[in-house]
Amino acid sequence: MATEQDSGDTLRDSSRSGPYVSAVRWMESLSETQFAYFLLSPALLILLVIALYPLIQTFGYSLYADQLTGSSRLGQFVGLENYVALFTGARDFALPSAFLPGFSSSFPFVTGIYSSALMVTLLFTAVSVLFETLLGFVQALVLDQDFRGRRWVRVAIIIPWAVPIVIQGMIWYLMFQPNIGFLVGSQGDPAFLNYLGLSYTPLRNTADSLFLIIVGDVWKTTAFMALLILAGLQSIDRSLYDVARVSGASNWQQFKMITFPLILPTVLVAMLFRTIGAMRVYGIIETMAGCTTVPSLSCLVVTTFNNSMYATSATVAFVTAGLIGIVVSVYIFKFADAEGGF
Amino acid sequence: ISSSDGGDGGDGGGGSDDTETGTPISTEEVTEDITIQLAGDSRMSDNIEGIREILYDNGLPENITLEIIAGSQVTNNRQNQYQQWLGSGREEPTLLMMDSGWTIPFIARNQIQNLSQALPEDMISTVKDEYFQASVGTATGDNGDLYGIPLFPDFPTMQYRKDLLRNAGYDDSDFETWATESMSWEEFSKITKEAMEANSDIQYGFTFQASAYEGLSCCDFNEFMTSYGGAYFGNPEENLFGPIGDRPITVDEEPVLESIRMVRTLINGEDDEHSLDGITGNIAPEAVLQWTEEPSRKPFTGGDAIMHRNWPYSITINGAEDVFGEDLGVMPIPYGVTEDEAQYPMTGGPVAALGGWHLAMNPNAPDRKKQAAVQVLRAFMQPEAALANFGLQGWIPPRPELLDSEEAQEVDVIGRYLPQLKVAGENAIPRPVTVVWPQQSSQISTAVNAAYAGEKSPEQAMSDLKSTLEQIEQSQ
Amino acid sequence: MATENEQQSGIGKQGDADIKRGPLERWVGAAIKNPKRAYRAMFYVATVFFLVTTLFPFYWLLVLALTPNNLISDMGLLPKGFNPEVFITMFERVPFHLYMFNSFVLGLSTTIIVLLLASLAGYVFGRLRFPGRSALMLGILAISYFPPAAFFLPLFELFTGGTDIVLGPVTVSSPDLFNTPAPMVLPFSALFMPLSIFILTTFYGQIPDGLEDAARVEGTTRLGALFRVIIPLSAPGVATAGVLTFISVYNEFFFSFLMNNGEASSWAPIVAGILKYQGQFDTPYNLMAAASIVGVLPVAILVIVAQERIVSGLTAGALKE
Amino acid sequence: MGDVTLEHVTKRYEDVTAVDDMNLAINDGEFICLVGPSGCGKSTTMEMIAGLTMPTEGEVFIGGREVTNLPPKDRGIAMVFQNIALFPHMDVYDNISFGLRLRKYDKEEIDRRVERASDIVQLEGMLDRMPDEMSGGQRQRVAIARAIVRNPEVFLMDEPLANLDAKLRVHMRTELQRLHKELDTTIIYVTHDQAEAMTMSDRIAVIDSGQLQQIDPPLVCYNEPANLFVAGFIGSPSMNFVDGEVTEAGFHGKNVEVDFDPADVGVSPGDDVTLGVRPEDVYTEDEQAGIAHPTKRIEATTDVLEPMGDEIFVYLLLSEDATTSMDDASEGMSDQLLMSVDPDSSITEDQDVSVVLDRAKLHLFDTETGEAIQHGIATTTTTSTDSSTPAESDD
Amino acid sequence: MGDVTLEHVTKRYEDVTAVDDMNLAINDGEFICLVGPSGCGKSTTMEMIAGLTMPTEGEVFIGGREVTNLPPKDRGIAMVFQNIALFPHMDVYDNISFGLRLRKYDKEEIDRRVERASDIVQLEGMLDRMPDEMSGGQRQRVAIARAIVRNPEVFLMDEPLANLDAKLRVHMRTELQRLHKELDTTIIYVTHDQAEAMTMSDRIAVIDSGQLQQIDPPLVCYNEPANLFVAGFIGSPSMNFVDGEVTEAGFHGKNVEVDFDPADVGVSPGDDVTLGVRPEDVYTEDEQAGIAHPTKRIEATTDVLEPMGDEIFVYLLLSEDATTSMDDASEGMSDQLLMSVDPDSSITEDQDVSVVLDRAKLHLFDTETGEAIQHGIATTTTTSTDSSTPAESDD
Ligand SMILES: Nc1ncnc2c1ncn2[C@@H]1O[C@H](COP(=O)(O)OP(=O)(O)OP(=O)(O)O)[C@@H](O)[C@H]1O
Ligand SMILES: Nc1ncnc2c1ncn2[C@@H]1O[C@H](COP(=O)(O)OP(=O)(O)OP(=O)(O)O)[C@@H](O)[C@H]1O
Ligand SMILES: [Mg+2]
Ligand SMILES: [Mg+2]
Repeated sequence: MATEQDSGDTLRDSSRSGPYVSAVRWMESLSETQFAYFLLSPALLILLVIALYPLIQTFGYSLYADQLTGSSRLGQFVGLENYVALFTGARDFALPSAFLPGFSSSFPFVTGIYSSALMVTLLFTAVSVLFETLLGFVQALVLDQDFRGRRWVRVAIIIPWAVPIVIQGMIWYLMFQPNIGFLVGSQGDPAFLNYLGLSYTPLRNTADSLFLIIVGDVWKTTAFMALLILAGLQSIDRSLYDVARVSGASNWQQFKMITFPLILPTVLVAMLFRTIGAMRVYGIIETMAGCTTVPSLSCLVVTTFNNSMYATSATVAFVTAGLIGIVVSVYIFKFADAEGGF
Repeated sequence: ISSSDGGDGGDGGGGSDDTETGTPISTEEVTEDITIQLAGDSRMSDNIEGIREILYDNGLPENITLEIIAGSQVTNNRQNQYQQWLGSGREEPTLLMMDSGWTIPFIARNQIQNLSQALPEDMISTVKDEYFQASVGTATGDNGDLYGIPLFPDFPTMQYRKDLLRNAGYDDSDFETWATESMSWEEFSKITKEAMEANSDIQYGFTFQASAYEGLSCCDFNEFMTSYGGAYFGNPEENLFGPIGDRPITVDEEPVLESIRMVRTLINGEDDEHSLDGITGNIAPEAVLQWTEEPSRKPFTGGDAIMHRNWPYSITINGAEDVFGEDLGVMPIPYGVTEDEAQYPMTGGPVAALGGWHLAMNPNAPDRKKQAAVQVLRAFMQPEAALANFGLQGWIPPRPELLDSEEAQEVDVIGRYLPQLKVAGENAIPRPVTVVWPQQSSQISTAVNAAYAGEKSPEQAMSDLKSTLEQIEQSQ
Repeated sequence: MATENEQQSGIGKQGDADIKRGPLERWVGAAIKNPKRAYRAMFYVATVFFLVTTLFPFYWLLVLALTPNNLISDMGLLPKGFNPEVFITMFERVPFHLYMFNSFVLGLSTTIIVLLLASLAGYVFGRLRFPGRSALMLGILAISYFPPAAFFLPLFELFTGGTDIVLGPVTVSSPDLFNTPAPMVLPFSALFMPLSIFILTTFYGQIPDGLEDAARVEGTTRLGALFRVIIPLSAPGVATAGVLTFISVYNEFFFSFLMNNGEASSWAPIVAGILKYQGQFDTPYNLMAAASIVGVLPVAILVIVAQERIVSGLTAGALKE
Repeated sequence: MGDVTLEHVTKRYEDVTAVDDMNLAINDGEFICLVGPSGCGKSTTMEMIAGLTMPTEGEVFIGGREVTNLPPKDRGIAMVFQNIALFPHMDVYDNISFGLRLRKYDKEEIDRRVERASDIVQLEGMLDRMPDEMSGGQRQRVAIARAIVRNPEVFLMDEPLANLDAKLRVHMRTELQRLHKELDTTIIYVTHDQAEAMTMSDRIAVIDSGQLQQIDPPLVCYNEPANLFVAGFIGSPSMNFVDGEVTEAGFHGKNVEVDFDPADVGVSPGDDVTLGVRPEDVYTEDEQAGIAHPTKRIEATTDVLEPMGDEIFVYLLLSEDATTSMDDASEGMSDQLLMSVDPDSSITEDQDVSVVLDRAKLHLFDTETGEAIQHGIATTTTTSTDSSTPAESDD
Repeated sequence: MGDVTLEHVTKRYEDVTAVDDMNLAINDGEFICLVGPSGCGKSTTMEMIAGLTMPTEGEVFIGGREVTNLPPKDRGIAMVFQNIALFPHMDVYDNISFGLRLRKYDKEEIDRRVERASDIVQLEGMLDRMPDEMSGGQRQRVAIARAIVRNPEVFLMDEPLANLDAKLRVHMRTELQRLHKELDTTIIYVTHDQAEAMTMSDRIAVIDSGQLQQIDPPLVCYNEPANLFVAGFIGSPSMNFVDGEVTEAGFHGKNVEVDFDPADVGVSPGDDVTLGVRPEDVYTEDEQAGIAHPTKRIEATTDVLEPMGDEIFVYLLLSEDATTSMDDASEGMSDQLLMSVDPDSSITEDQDVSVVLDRAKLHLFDTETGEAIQHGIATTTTTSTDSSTPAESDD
């Protein structure tokens, strides 16, 4: 066919010139490693300037003393003293007060308030991530089905994620505000949840608040999980299910042997980032119950920041990041398995 | 500007390179057209036309235009915003509306203009001599200089339902007495209880705010405590605004404990383990422990409560014709002990926590703008302007004498309650704002809330609090 | 092969080893035995459950919006009073549409930047093997360990002209970008990028090599193959990363609160607008609720649009392998 | 048991009818090949038997039971997919043992069977490879192993050997046949390889455009095709067709004439008929000796020669004005004829030759309907001695 | 231009050597078939030529230029992938026109070419289908169209016709050949179909275990295989091999003896040699007339018969104790022999027959090295008259 000479499609093609062509040629001539770094450069550049640079600066801050008077933000250089103070409990007075004092000594390297904040945060993280993953999984499976009106169901399920935290806080705050919301009553007139053990002032009660905050967070953030897992499900080659079905797999077996392993990487990414997000929880606490009732790690960072204790704030931020790193390393090992080389 | 280069390892030291905030500003009129930005709130920005009119009527040259940046009303957000703006030496805005509760930290950081040095003497002396003293105190630096012009003060009062109390046998003569002659907490609780019994369909007796938030430490608790003659740092006249680390911490003193017992009695009744004798119990719901202003106001406005402690804004709401109108009664906050019985000056009697806002000036603003800003400040300070703003925005005039004026009485709703406000203003107690107050405040509110809730005994809570406050004091 | 009798095989003899199953399996198994109906029923129950739980708070928000602010106390399940004008009042009190516009622009531009850069990075991490890969990925991940406050001060200095940039002999101070979109979009891009990079890495990594090969033989460059084949085929992942990024930006309130003066004309976002309704003490919950409902609408629309991509499992029919 | 029946099964996609009112009865233990042109609906038929596609109309029975709405796992089938579809996240061992693990076989049994199956497909030692580390043929063999490792009632195999080399294919063929015998299962097998279809199947089902054309044992399909389509489709290279007319004397085409009595073969003069003859039934004069009933000589010129090693295909041009168009040779063009000759033959290109056709191997079709009229046209003078009995099989 | 040269090209995956020191010189305009068993490295070789896989060692040249590190798009190639690899998100039109659109052809030109190509692959009217709405064969045709729509220097086609039916395959074969002629491009073609390889290619390259075994014109490969591997691989069914020893008298196998003078064929008595003979060169006594130089008679019993339509394969057992194992027939087992006979033959199963081999078509290999020693063993008394000249082509 097509006997006419077409110069567009031959080796000669590569001898064309022009800046675009030569740029393309240059790019294609890079080795795999060079090419990789070349493509990464814009992302790395922005991360370098907008993320790494400030982090280095902030780390610098953490090596100074707080300074509340005078126009300088920081006091004199104190090296790692802030870190020591934080871990020995010597800085507790500057942080929102303790949650469960009994936990003070249960963490080997952190004492006092910091350990209670850590406790709150870990509890929040473990419970909320667990439920978000499970519910998100089920939601994704539901959305993966073909049924009439599913586009609306999908929007409905995803939409909580779109609610600003301030508003979410308001919604829940009002729902659990005695004399406003109907979910909490008073001694004379208990509401349904009070019979289940909810106190009459749940948002001043640390345990109740934590519970409600978790519920609120699950409500909002399950959508994040569902969305990602749904995307993972959608990317599975449907013909694999045909094979599995013909091989005799029940629905459960299809899920266990095909669906699950194939979306595991996606689920891990979703859980990884949810865990990181949960470890940094702040907004929903502040808007629902306040950092004094449920002090999380990020609460400490923000509170000290707002109190102009920039050095302490930086220190807490770095310690928090370190703790997150430790927790998250679990995933990294899993991820390495699932992805075949992380 | 190099206010925060500690990260470079350089001059993080002791604050020797303070920005010059004290240069006198020329009071000459600016001739060219100029726009002044004022960081205010959304209420102001809604009323901007009216405000401009007031200012022009009060001598602001027409070539100066005031513009409002409507900052967030979540007050500690705004504080944070200002910290960043002033801390990094931004030129805008020229004027900033600052909460009397956190102006002092800005003074301590040299981040706002020293008005005593920058403004003409007549303006300064007017403020110092004629304004509510408590307000002025919260705009004054260590050195006695003035850094902010009080724009309006705020004093809480006790609101009540005349109609309900009538059912309990009280009448207008009682109400008239109460308006200026405060009653004791014993009496207050008894009356409330009576009213509750007389109006059995009313759910709550007394609603106030005791959530663990700034409002508790600055205001509600501060009022209760001070009304019993207690204080945070000993003699308020001497120690309210410092010296940090060099003042006694007196939160564990008996008057403070009594105020806590009083509240516990109000909530839990007389058989509470730590009840206060003489107080009639069970008139406040447990819910106050998680209430801030609005949630506590809702039941009152909704007709579910008899007594309600709140700021003047709620008088305007509750006294509106379609709510309670003339049936809304207002009185000063009850007292625990009289002034004479109290240990410290400024304590005892019908104290009212001080709120309100100041106008401060950005020292980094260009001179032209500062000049123009002075004109704006001057216009705001005019008595006529203050009264007009009272009518327009409900800003209580910052000079006590103005509360006696006819114009003030003509203001809708709140004009009916000026005597009560005046009493409150004269007995106002500021919160002890210093640079460490934010830290102390959250510790105080947590501790007090816990004590109110019965999680700790008053003694235990306050002695723990004392040691924490001590550490904070010493950390500076 | 295998002449021996295979007892379990054959129609209807699947009753294999029911004993060893866990409760969930048994439950699923039972549902399967009673064909489709049990399954459908289960499915509808789940759907209704999720609909109720996710939508109820919105209903509550609507109840709050329709109830005049003064009557908001002792609320039940129905609005006390009916005040639809609130949806007009909210625009009169605050130029809410401008805040929505700002948030939309911020969200959109961040999403575009993030998707673009994260696509390149995702391609690299997902499909290329090179030294330093793991270290870089871990490094990028580590950025998201830090609370936003940890980035704030230096960035504020940088974006408000407070940082000196040394360019050889000359030192210039950084440009003052306060009240512009840049000091929000840039930090958002950096801070939300790790998530997108990881998502896209996973998705791009799963596209069979054969398709990229085919595109390259047809004459695309490696990048061309990325944009013409890999990205379209990863549409669910890309759309999801985009939606997640957009929504995060749309609702962000740390940087967007501090990087401008809060005015609609200064690119302040939707949350700033919502908070504007609030007075010093009084909080018009009804207005805030109305504004939230309105504010969420663009995202709903976006989700409706994006989901067409999210649910487009496209790899069928591509390969014989 | 493993008998499979399709009753009036139709499958329509939006605008395409993939399978059209198919009736198919496959006996238990039978080995059936489905053949037909690309896109004729073979895979769709298989999928409906497997339960992966729901018929738009009609019913499917397996083992006498209606299974139209039964899920695949309850149908007792194993299938090799045309698109292979290995599980990308499992190594070869896991892929092969998938069905066994589902049924919770014990470890040793699984090992034994996997080893056996991987032996058969010659993948020993590759059990721990991942699919993307294998060649196309290796993957296909894994797919086969994945199916044969189980012992279902019915095997469905959709072009299972397409990517294997000839030698391996022969090997697999024998293995599959052995399997078939040993397990006594029904096998439904799609193939494009004529040799496969001929050697392996008990019956061949020829499908065109979603419709079943003929289902018969291989040699019947080959020797007695039911219609023009089957005649042209079975056999490679394809049968030669010559369009013509029935005259009193017999068949009259443009270049070919065959004498017979129209009444004998049930046609009447004036009918449009098509004569079919396979390339191997065209002989040069030299070879004429070998056949009992040659036709009249046909003069021709050789055109292209295609040596295949074991035979040579010779394209003959029958008339002067004929053009070389190998492609259309089989479409009833009367100008061409394809002939297969011995590789030792001295025939060359552009050579004039006379050829004869074996009358016993001639086929006569109704040009219009395509239906077969007669297979083998004995001379009027001779009694029928051909090995195959003429029969009207217009299934 | 389009000549392709591989120099010492090796491709190793971790523990697998897919291609092993391959040297291959393909001339401009040549049509080369790569054949070899599954997994021997054909696809890998193609991928290295295309630039999709980087050789571990060695260099690739196209048009005289070293292209080892050039990206695929600059190599002037088009490729049909073994795994088809259609873009699933594009309809047929977009798939086919992909390369043209990349090169910014104008709309009409694209339309024209796509139409042309879809005509060739007989996909008219399906241009707006999505890949998942097509049958396997249709997809494969799209893949072919996608490649032929462009005019590259070199076509790489990896089993492009594997999923097509015989008739379509014949059609595509002619079209590809026409294309090859018209465009004068180089075509490198992988196929498992012997007929394809024989009819289409200028030369066949036989690969085993990543190593090139022989590259020669089809008939040379068929008639003069360079070694045992090629002999066994080319031709279907496969050549019969009989292991034996050289004696003074000639070849001595278990059941087969062939007389010749060892000196004539360059072997010495005592050497282990393997005798090869293709099934079509085994004759029954009746047919013996047709050949010039038969061997001695061999007594045998027929075992299985495989009728193929145009011929019948007969499996012969040479000794009493032989077992039926069709599978191993070609592996140098001296007990079996495969023979192809005419379909008219009256041969039946389990019948005693005597067969002879055509001496001119015998092949002698060194059993140890597998190298061919001699093709065609003329009798000592007769001068060589076979059509093919014996040659030592041990490339
Ligand atoms: N990624 C890989 N990792 C390891 N081994 C591989 C990989 N890809 C291919 N191989 C091996 O390389 C050898 C050659 O593969 P190739 O695909 O070239 O075979 P082929 O000749 O095309 O076979 P087929 O005819 O089956 O397609 C095979 O043995 C295969 O298993
Ligand atoms: N999802 C679909 N939508 C529309 N048409 C389809 C779909 N699937 C298959 N078809 C059409 O149905 C017909 C039958 O397809 P099928 O796969 O059964 O063919 P086949 O006989 O297996 O062909 P091949 O030999 O090419 O594999 C084809 O024409 C195909 O285009
Ligand atoms: Mg098919
Ligand atoms: Mg291959």
